[in-house]
Amino acid sequence: MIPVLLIVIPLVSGLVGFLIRNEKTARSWSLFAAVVTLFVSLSGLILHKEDAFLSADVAWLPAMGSRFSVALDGMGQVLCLLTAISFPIIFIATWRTPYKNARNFYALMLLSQAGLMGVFLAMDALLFYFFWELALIPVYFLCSIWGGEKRIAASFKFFVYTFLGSIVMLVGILWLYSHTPDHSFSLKSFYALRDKVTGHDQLWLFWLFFIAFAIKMPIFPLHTWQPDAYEQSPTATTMVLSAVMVKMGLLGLLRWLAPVLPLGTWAWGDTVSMFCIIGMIYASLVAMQQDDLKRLVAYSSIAHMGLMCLAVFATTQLGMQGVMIQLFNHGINILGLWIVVELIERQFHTRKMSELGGLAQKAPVLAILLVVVALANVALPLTNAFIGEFLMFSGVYASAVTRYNVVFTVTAGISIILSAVYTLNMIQKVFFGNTNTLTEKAKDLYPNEKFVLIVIVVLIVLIGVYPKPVLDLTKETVDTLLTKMATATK
Amino acid sequence: MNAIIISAVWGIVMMFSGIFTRNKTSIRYLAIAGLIVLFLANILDLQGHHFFPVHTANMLFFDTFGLLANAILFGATLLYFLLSARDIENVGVKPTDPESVKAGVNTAEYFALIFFVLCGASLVTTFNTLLMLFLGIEIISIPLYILTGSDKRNLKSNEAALKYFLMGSFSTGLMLLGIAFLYGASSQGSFFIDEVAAGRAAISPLFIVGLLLLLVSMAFKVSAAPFHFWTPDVYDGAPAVFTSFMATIVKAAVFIGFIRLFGESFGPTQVKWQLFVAIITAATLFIGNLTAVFQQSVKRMLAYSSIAQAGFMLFAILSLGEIAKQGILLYAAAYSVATIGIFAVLIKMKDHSLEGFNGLAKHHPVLAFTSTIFLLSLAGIPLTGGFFAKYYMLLSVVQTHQFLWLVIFGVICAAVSVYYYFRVIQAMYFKEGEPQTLEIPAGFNGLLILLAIIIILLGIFPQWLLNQLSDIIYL
Amino acid sequence: MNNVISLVWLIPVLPLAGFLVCGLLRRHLSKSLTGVIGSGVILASFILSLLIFGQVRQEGFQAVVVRLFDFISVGKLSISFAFQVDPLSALFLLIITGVGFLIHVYSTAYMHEETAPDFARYFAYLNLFVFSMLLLVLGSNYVIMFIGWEGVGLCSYLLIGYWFKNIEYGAAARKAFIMNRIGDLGFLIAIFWMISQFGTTNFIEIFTKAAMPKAVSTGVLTGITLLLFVGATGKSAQIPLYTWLPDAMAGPTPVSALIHAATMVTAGIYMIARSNILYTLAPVTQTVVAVIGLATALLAATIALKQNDIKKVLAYSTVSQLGYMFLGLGVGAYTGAVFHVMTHAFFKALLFLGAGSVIHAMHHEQDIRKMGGLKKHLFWTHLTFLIACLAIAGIPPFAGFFSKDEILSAAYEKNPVYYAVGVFTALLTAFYMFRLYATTFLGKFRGTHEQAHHLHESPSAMVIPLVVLAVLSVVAGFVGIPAAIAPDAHWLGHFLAPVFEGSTRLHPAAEADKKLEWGLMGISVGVAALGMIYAWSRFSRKPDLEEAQGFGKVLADKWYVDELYDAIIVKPINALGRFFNSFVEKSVIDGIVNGVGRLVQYGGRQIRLLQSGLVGGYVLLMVIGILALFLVELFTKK
Amino acid sequence: MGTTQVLFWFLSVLALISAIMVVVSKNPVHSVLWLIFVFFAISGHYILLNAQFLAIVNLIVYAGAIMVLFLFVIMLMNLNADTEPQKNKWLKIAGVVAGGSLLLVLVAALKHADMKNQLADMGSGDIGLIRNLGLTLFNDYMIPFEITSVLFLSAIVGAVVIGKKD
Amino acid sequence: MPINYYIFLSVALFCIGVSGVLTRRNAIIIFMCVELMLNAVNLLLVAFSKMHHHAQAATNPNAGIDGQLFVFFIMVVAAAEVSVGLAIIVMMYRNTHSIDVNFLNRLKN
Repeated sequence: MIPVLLIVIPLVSGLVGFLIRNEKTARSWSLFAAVVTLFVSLSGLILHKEDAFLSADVAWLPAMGSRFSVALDGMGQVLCLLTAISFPIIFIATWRTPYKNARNFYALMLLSQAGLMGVFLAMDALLFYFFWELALIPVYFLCSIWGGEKRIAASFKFFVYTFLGSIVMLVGILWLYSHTPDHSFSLKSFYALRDKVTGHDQLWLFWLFFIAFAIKMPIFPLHTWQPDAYEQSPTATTMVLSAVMVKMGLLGLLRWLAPVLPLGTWAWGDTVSMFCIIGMIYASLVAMQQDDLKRLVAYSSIAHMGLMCLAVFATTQLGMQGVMIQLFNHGINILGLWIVVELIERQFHTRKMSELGGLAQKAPVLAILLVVVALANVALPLTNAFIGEFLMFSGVYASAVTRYNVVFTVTAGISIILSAVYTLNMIQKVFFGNTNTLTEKAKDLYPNEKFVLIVIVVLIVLIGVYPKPVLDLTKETVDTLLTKMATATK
Repeated sequence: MNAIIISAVWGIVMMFSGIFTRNKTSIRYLAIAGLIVLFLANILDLQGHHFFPVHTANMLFFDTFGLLANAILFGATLLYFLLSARDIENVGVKPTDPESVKAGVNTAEYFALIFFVLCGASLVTTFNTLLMLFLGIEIISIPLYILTGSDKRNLKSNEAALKYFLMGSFSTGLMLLGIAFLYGASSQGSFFIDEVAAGRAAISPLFIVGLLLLLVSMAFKVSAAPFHFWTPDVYDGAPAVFTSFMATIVKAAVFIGFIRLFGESFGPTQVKWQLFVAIITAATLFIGNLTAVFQQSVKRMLAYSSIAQAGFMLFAILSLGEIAKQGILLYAAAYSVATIGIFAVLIKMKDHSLEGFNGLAKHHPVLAFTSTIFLLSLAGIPLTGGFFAKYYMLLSVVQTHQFLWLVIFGVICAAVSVYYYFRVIQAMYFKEGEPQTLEIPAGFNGLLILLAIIIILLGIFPQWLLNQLSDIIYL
Repeated sequence: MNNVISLVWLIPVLPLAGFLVCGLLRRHLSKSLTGVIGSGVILASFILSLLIFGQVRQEGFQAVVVRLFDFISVGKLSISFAFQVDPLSALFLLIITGVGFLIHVYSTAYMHEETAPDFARYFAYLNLFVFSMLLLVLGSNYVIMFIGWEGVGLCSYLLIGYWFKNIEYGAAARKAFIMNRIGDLGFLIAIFWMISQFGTTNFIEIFTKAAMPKAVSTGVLTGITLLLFVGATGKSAQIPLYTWLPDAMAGPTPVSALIHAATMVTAGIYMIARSNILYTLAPVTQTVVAVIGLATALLAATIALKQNDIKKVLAYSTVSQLGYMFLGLGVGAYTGAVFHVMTHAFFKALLFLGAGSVIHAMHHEQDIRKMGGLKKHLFWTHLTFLIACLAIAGIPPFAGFFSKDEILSAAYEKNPVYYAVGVFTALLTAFYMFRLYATTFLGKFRGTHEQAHHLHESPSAMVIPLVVLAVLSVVAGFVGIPAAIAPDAHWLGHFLAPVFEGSTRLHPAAEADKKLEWGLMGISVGVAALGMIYAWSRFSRKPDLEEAQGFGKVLADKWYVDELYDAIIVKPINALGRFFNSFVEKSVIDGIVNGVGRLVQYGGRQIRLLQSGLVGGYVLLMVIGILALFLVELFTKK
Repeated sequence: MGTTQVLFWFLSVLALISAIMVVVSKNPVHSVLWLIFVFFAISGHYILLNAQFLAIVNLIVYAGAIMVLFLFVIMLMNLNADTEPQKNKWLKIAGVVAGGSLLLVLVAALKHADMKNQLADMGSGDIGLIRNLGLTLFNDYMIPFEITSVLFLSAIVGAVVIGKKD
Repeated sequence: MPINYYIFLSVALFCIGVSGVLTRRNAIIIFMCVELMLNAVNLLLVAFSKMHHHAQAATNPNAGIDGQLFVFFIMVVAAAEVSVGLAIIVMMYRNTHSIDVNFLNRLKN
């Protein structure tokens, strides 16, 4: 029941949103819908923990062996919660940003939320693919209509990139489907295939899936759509893209690839890990050179996602748990960064760090909140990201599936240092130093912005200090995942 | 049989209607009425009510597959008539001549020809001998030559008609040579499709030659590369309203015939020709998609896109399974509806180039929105019928566990296709401009929305069509 | 009795509360209220620490672990948020809260020029620092320690960059943070290694497992300890990661006193002392630690010789003294090292606070060449500063003498070369400290008239901490009287013995040769006195005011180490980044992506040409197509 | 070599030469005339094969009606050799080469056909007689026969639509 | 007569027709060449028809008759095509005063 609601509420309210004439009403309506979704998600987390509430299964395309099957497992809970939290935060944070044709804007945002929820909830490969694309289309329109100067090219690059990846994945899904004995797309049938698909087939099938996920995450060298898309999108959309959408890739990896093709995952682990690490270092180095705030955050996100992917391939309990919790943390943290970027851009109409400076004098609250978020970005202890990165790194170090675990840990660890370099640089250039003519008249936060940033900071600290609830939530998922991945490697 | 006879008769009725009335509206309504009758008669046929118990000497075989295909074709034609019948009346009209504006030029004849084409199409979907296939294709082709050239003062239309005619008759020659060889190879000396490939014939070189020639000529008719060259020119030169018809209903009909021919007669010898179909498919996908990328005229782009779509439909020929048969019907339906829709919009545009679409979303949101749905469907994005169409095609090949390279190549081409379809969307939504349109009649928007809804329904519940289709699993 | 100990969580929580109150309400608190809250919470912690210290001192005390909650619990790995109370942590608690409290009090006066919100911000940072530092020493496992470890780094960053309008200060802060991070990476990897080796991060479990014979190979231990040491070099400013500390003097002077002298920089020593058993089991690491420590001590001392900024001299002296402590750790004199931490905390804090008082009086002038003759104007400051100088120079009976002597004698036992270098460094120390003293306080005043006019002793809130610390600098040494003077009088040694029990069992301290000890003591005192007297006599009359020349310039320019790092690390990395950003990213990766797009377009344009518009051409192509198919047929048949 | 053989070769050679002449003649009228020769030769073959009905129909429909129509159109347009501009020489060569290659390839593909023992009945068998054909045509081939009327109707309509001057 | 001769004769005629289509620019002549191709097919069909008759006459007196009937239909279709084709050519001639197929090449690329 709850999963269905999570998809249907944003979907329906988004469609209704198209019809609302008044801009303000549309805004409020979307916020209302997003908050309702959040409550539904929370109720799934707290009140209704029975399976009956957490899954739904309806006949959809019986002749094709596909069902409308959705369920909330631990990972799903985490990601749905992230999605559900993100959207109200985004709506509140951008409350003052004027969008022409706001109703369409908000309606499309809600549609993308529905798509994202669907991706996180789908337990049927075809349904998964459906939502995968459904989440993409609204975002494409959002970028292309409300984006920056080069929006058409950037969003199109993004679209073609991800579409290509996903359609290649479709081939993989079809291949697996055609090998299921019961001709079914259900996750269970796919898991049952594990021993039937030979190692040789897994070797190439792996890439059919992984490319789609790698593009989404993105993993070096398939990342070039990302900085452009982030830069050109309206920030609200960028938030969706980077906070939630990139998680689709990881979810795909964790739910649809690693347990389904464990041999392939195992065999290509080192190769992929290598790309992840190159990407981490590379993106960090490139981030150091950026002057545009959005691009900086974009590259930093690439580095972080690289680590998460690396941890998945380490196949250890520690690492997986780290990934699970980081799924949430990364979303929250980057959301905070984007909100700050959005506020700066709205006030000064520039994102160039070189044109800013001295904001800490004029907007101390913003500065403090940003510093906390930035510290979470560099994974300082007692922030949420530390928990995730600590677990992931220790997972990589303890990995038994690769011989290069130490090398991986150490080289990937360099990015910890580099992340400090560019993050502190950003703080320095934007907030410290003296004001200039542009930042002279800077204003501090409005209450709504303060509210969302405080929520984010509270979440950052709360999870950083007491991560147990989140860890417990995904414990079961991790255990099943590891069993699925492990039995085949023997 | 219902469909064949009624369509032929109604064609004659339409032919004569021009004598009795000069009022083009009544002619139009007559045509639409005829089509409804045709559609219903075909549905009745499907349910076992045969109006004309004619002795066919087994030359036609009315199975569910063929009749369903007919239903789809007629349904699509109905939508086509509803949307574009008014534009048929305007073909060849001289704006300076009030008489022709009022009554249209040859309106009745155009409708008659379309009915004849439908008659040919129903032959092609239900043939059981090569003779009927040949006749059906000719009955389709000859009216099309004329419809292509119907805008007589337009040199482009002239040129298109001439090219189409010359190349069409050339391909007829190839087809006949192929049929002759198959006849020579058959053991019994028969043209029945289940006999031509029986017994020792299958190993005879005559058979191979005949099969190849037949493949080539069918490939020509469905505009598969490298036999597609007529398509862009003809689609571009013909009046847009007829291009719409040619690119959708006619093409779908020929595909049904194609799969029928190869499924029934050459199914057992699949291994011998699969490679050729694979090559043709790859070439079609490649050329269609790549050439469409650079087109500046939307009309011509759609022509190339129809080649690219044919490439996908060829997957069904390649795999020839139950899935393929279901898929080709679904493809025919989804593709036809989307293309009819996008052409209906295109006809209303004064400027057929890409720039002509700039800023359409602002001035005509319904046109832009529905066009977007149609284009998304053509690109094969989920939630539209086009997705399941492509899905079936891919699945049918994947299930053969062969030609995976072709599937991958196909999906890459599909990604390329996104490029040119989205250029139109980009023009409509993200660019500024003052698009010039013709007068948009009342109800037109509603019909477009209806089409869009059909597309989306097909994209969410292909089941209602597939439920029908699942009956033909064991043909 | 455990009631007090179970309240140990209050010790860090109080400063945290202070941080939250000061930080959140900074716009609403008056300066005096802020000062009271900020110092009060530390005082409360100090009192609690005293109580706990009282408990720990009792005979037969066993280390107590107070578990608060599960921090990270994944599978078999369980990391709890727990505090460990034992002699070592109790001692550090005292130092941190005690010195911390004094510095807070001092700060209320020193920072009074700031606006109220900034003032509150300062105290919030300071409280946060104390909180982190307390976490660091209280943590019962490496992860909690690491939390504190990074926390102090953060606070250091915030406080160095406290005056954020100044970009250079910001750069110094960043440098400190990043260099610390490099060390932290080593620490982190060590933790990962320990997790995979021992499956836990708890001190007690790890030390027990490591101490079991043949449980863990020496190689593994060497690796882990070396990595931990990398962390220590970052935090405690040792070669090669020491260059941030002198730059860190950009922060307010009390901060330098607290963080960059008394407490944070000793975290590395604390960590190694805490892990002493691991180090004892890894002799190679011990040697490395000793050598690095000694080298740092010497290098920093040489640089200090030619510095003219009062705080810079003190900063290099801190680096140098830290080197001593590492030497002590490296030669196995853990008690000595901790002893030196304590005494150093007192006298170095005193030195910095004194310097702060001077700077305060001089209106933010830090160049000693523009001072001189301050003795007359700043009585208390001068007096306490002199005491501190004597203490650091190792003149008996001041505190520094005892602790330094303990380290040096242990070094002699290990290797006389260590001793020789150590003594030479002591000479340099005495020399530069008294150069500083003489230039600042003796001779004539060399500042401007205006400065001369305003010269005055600091307010009592600043003087009282100076006096308290001066007293401590005098008496603190008596807790560790060497056996040569009075057998069994080493109270600190007894107190800490349970902590180092494992190590001493492996390497029992050799029976000290009294004669030798006296001899060594004599040499070091003599050398120190020599340096002191020489410097005093030389600089009180004719201060060293010219720009350094020749070798002196090399020293004044800090051996060009910063320039070296810039050339071999910073610049190449930046160049690499630029290369990636402007070439690889745009031309290679994006180039390939766009290239594919362009290739498709180009292909489209070329293939379009096939569509020549000529029927003959079309038919020809069709026929060629047919020919191709037939050829395929003919060739595949065979 | 019997008479039929002689006739076969004669007619074959005649057909081939005439066909080539159709292609190479500059003057369209000549082409038409050569084409008529081909039709005659082919009709001769039909007779040899005892397909009298087809032979007659071929002459009447093709040589008689269709060719006259062609000739009529050509005359109407007043075409002669000069009206056709010279086609690109290379394209021409390419055309001939392509046609020749097609022949080669087809022959190559067919030469393995084991048809040596398959004979085309000559002079015997009466399936080609009008009576037999007619009987089959109006029984089994009723449907296609009727269907062709649709074809003709559409052709008529088409010719009217296209040919009408308006 | 062995069927091979007929096959090769027909194929040769067919290919001559194809060459004609390829080499000529006059629409009418191209069309005539297509007619030539159709005739080649007709001949082949009749030959095959007699071949089948020869093979099966014993069992089925009407064997092979389908081929000849097919030829009949081809002739019918050809006649229809000619009427339409010539109409198109005439229409083009009326508009452009040329029947050169390359004269009209507005539609390309």
